[in-house]
Amino acid sequence: MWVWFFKLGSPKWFYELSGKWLPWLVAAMVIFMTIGLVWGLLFLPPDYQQGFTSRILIVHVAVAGTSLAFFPLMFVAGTITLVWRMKLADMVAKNAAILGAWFSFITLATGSLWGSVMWGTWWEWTDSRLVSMLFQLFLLLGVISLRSALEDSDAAAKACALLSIVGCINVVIIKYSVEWWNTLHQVSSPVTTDTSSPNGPEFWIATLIMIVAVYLFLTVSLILSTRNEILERERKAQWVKDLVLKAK
Amino acid sequence: MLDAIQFSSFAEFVDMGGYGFNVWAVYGLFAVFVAINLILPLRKKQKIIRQLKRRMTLDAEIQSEDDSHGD
Amino acid sequence: MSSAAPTASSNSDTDTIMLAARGLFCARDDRVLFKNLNFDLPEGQVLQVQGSNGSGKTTLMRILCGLNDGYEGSIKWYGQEIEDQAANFFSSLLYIGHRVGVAKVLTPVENLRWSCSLKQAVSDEEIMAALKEVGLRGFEESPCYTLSAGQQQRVSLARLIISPASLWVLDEPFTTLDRKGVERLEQILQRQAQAGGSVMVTTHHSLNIPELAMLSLG
Amino acid sequence: MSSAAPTASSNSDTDTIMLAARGLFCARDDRVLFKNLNFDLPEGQVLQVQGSNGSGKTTLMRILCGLNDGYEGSIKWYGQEIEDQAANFFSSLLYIGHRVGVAKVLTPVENLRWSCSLKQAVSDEEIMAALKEVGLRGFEESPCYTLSAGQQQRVSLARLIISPASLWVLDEPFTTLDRKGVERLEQILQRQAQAGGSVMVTTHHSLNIPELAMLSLG
Amino acid sequence: MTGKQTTTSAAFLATLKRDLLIAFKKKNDIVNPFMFFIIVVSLFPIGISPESDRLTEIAAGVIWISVLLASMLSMDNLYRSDFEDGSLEQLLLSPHPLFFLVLAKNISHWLVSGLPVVLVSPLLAYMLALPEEAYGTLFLSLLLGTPIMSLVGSIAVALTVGLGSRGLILAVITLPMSVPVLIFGTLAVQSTLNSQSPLGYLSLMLVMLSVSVSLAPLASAAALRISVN
Amino acid sequence: MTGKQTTTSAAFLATLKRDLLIAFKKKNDIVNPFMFFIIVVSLFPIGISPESDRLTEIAAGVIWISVLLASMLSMDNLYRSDFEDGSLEQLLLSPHPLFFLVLAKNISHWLVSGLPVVLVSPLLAYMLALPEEAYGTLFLSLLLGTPIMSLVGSIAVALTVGLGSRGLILAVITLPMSVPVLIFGTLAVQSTLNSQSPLGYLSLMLVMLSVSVSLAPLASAAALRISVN
Ligand code: HEM
Ligand SMILES: Nc1ncnc2c1ncn2[C@@H]1O[C@H](COP(=O)(O)OP(=O)(O)OP(=O)(O)O)[C@@H](O)[C@H]1O
Ligand SMILES: Nc1ncnc2c1ncn2[C@@H]1O[C@H](COP(=O)(O)OP(=O)(O)OP(=O)(O)O)[C@@H](O)[C@H]1O
Ligand SMILES: [Mg+2]
Ligand SMILES: [Mg+2]
Repeated sequence: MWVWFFKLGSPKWFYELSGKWLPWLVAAMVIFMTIGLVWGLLFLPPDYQQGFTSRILIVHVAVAGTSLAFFPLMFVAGTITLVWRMKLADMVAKNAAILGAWFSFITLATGSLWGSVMWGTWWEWTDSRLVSMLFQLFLLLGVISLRSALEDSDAAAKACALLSIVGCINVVIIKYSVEWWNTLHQVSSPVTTDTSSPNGPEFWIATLIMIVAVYLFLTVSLILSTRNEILERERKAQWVKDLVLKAK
Repeated sequence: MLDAIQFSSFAEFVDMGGYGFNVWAVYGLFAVFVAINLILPLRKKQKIIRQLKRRMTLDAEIQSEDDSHGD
Repeated sequence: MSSAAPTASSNSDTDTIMLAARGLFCARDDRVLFKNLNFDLPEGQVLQVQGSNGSGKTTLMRILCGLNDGYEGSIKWYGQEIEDQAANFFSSLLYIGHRVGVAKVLTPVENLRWSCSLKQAVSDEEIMAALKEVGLRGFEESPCYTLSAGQQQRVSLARLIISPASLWVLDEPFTTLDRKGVERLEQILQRQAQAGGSVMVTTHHSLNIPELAMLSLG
Repeated sequence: MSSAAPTASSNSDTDTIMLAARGLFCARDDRVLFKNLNFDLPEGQVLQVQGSNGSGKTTLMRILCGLNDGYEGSIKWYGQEIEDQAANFFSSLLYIGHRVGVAKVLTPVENLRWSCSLKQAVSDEEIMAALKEVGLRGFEESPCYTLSAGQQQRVSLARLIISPASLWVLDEPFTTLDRKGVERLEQILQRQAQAGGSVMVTTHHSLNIPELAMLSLG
Repeated sequence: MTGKQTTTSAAFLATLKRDLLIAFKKKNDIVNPFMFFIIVVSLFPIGISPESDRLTEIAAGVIWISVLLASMLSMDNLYRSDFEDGSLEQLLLSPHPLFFLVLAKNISHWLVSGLPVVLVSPLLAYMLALPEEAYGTLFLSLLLGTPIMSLVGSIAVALTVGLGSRGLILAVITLPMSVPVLIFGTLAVQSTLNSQSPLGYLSLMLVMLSVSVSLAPLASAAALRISVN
Repeated sequence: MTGKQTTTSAAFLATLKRDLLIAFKKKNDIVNPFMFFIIVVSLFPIGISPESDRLTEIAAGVIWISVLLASMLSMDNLYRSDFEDGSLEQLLLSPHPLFFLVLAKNISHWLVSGLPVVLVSPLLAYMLALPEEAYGTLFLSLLLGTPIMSLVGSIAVALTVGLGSRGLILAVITLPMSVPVLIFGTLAVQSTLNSQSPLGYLSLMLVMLSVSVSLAPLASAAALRISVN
């Protein structure tokens, strides 16, 4: 177990292994994404209440659900960085923060586009999901800006790891406190966030496919950028030099 | 299978039952988002390799220069 | 700027070894500062670390003090890894770096009162005596921002006089001292060695200290 | 630490006097640093300002450059009060103080590009050549925070090589330089003097420069 | 070699004393957060509306947010000058557990820059026409909330202590984290205004405070070690 | 002795370029004021009330005050690192009029930290439910107001550049000075909301801007000379 664990920590090993996996992951991503999108756009029957806007929802829900994975991911990576000093964990964490900010932003944007239909407004402070997602975005941007502010890459790795751990705990606290706070405002709110909307089973299958597709996309994108990070940081290693010479 | 398509004309498809802007904006955003986060890393890889190559030739030059000075 | 050959020359092999470094390796931004660096610091020894600008002297000193962990190799304190006995090691260590650890708004006395009390109990008399010895008589109660560069350095050097630490690690303590200051500091270092303590010091001067050992980096 | 006797000894009286100070007086916090200080700096002269820690060397240098106006007395530039011809004086002056004027995030090249362009137009080739001369080859594009203390000082000294200024005022430029660096800087100062420029420099070293004049404070 | 080693509590006290001494010498460390708080609060009647009905509605929120800002922005002093003059290295090289030394610094900082702000808050509550019955709750909630923010902020300061450009990045990192404190603080005041008991919220804040006292200094200590590296 | 003396405009441009270069290298100088602004604004719905009717009332004031704070707090970077590394002395020893060099630094600073905040303000105006018709006025008033605050703030930064404790003292000095800008800015928005023309207020701000451009750099230059002394 430990042998495997530390082997995975070796950038070279990861680079080679991920190189083997990538084609399969990409293929799976393309298949799921195509099915999801085509089904979503062409075949999904209109919801009797929400009409064709339920097409928005399959994208929104998939992205929103996936974006909740980032802080836990960074928590784990941060712990590995601090405890086992594994460089690979930091390379993943660095790109996860950036990708996570993208995901949060797209969640907010698609949510707003949906809200502008359902609620007639693009933004609503009385919805706790919106507010806590906004603050998740802020926390991620905080991690990114700390990384860019710190000059020494080794110190930046550890500092960001620590901040991610503290931030992850905070995301949870923020989520619950915002939810609580919000239930107190529900009464006077013009908006009711009815999560149990009457969508058919077809909707949920399409959503499920999209969720798988988006998770695959997350994995592929993260692997691609981590591989870049490996090339940059290991540029003095002989295997990278050989690799560069081989590349056209 | 084709009868399961929800639209009878392209115009209807574009209109999405009156919510065309929102639906297409979401799908467009999503497409851009996915594309950017796949294409940027790929392009960056090219750039890194190009840079590393240049670096290696430059290092070799400095090396040989230093060697000739040493003599 | 190149990997250093391990060149520490200790004066007598029978002494107890206080600090022993084995196979130290450190690289920053791909440049190897030193590799396979070995040296012993016996009790009663002053060891001058030499090397050109950017050769890694400061880095080495900070590594020894545990302020920098970007290295490989082993550092032992009386035969045991430092990490296993940090509190023990830290209470025997006194480090003065490029930044001397003198708060600008406080007076010399107030500064010393705090920085010494991190390690041992000290009385105001001891502090006053030490300040006098480093030539700061009359400045004991002036806030440190009114002192000149060399005078601020002298405040931190007063800690040497008070300190019972057996290992001193000093990074360029001579830079802004005038000639008298340099002589006095040399005497202080010598006194420490005679009392059985040890000193590691970086400087570009040539020190006037008998039985000085040298460690050259790049 | 006492009022200094005016002791500048110029080597030849026939030279044109570049800078002349008469009756300088400065006190800080009631302590008189110097009073009735007179000296002449002729063209082609290197003048070393000496004195113990806290004797007022830094203060004097800053007064001469107009960075400190807490003094009395007159300072003349080619026979005319400096205040009356500030722009003129400033374009012939190059000052490097305790803080060397090197922005940490910028690279040596970027730093020099700006600080030189405050006075004269300079090309990147000149900058690269100067950096090479001060031994920073290979560090031209590293951000300055990755440089060691001495390397940062060298960045600022590269300005000496580029600068056409006829008066250099250098406050402890030798502090963190290694031996080779010290020698090279001594050569640079000498070259400036031979070309008819002048230098005022504080240091606690004894400089290896022929026809060096001395000014002692306290 | 005279002198005997100090106990941890002596080192704790020496550090606390030193930091208080520095604050009293600089004075600005004490006066500025306080002044900043008053000034920011008084911008609101100018920027929004001077009518007391309107002010009543926003009073609690404005005071809480201003306290938050004052407290975040005053954090900057916490380790900065120690880092710059090298005292921080000396702290890290102490044989005593860093936890207590960091805690001493945090306590001193709160006494100097958090407490005065809390003490003056009833006055500003009056100026913003907050109903009288809420003064007590506001005061208590601030008394519990400000140390939490100091302790959490301390982590961020410790992480950024080596940076040239300051202030803002600190706020950017810590303000989102203080949302829960803001929520419970303002809810406590709100519930008093609605004639409900604020005790639930206040005790929640007490829990948060005790958790941060026991964990945050650990994180700050780790962060300091990282920054000084 | 090669090289010929530069013209003042070349020195101006070199200084502008250098400061922009530093900002783009540090990135945080650009991103942080912007982030700070957004975060502070979004604290208000949480602290005061999330309901859009209430938010509409406070929107203009909250945005203006947050801009003010972001702009004040970002000033800290303006001369600080130059002072610490000695570049400021070099600036003062330049043979060119300090007025232009200081102006170059101010312009670069505004471009980097003022402008982005102004550009994002309509988005936040929407989130705070400000009526649409006021967007234009809000935007214009901020566009005129932020450079004034930068120029005035620059004087205060220059005066305090040698101080250890930062951030807050700056805000304490400059916030009161920027009250007139705040008043005219919010009045302009208010009058648009009341269907009156905001032109009077806006032109007043234009006058203030031109006065500060021509006078503030002089004061800043003098202040710098004093601080470096
Ligand atoms: C934590 C992040 C989020 C998650 C997990 C999430 C998840 C979901 C899910 C599962 C639904 C479907 C509920 C249904 O079946 O009707 C939904 C609906 C919706 N989401 Fe999100 N969402 C998140 C964030 C956001 C954000 C940030 C926005 C807006 C900016 C937003 C706006 C909406 C809207 C307007 C709906 C429709 C609500 C309704 O049916 O009345 N969501 N979201
Ligand atoms: N801001 C100040 N306020 C009051 N006194 C000051 C101030 N700055 C310096 N002094 C005093 O002026 C004296 C001279 O300081 P200066 O820095 O010129 O000395 P120096 O000759 O350069 O010494 P060193 O060799 O240590 O650099 C010192 O004794 C100091 O106490
Ligand atoms: N933060 C950093 N990131 C990358 N490289 C660094 C960093 N700090 C120092 N270095 C590099 O490490 C090398 C050694 O620096 P160090 O400060 O140890 O030198 P030094 O021997 O003390 O030199 P000096 O005599 O000038 O004080 C330098 O060449 C420098 O480029
Ligand atoms: Mg060094
Ligand atoms: Mg001096």
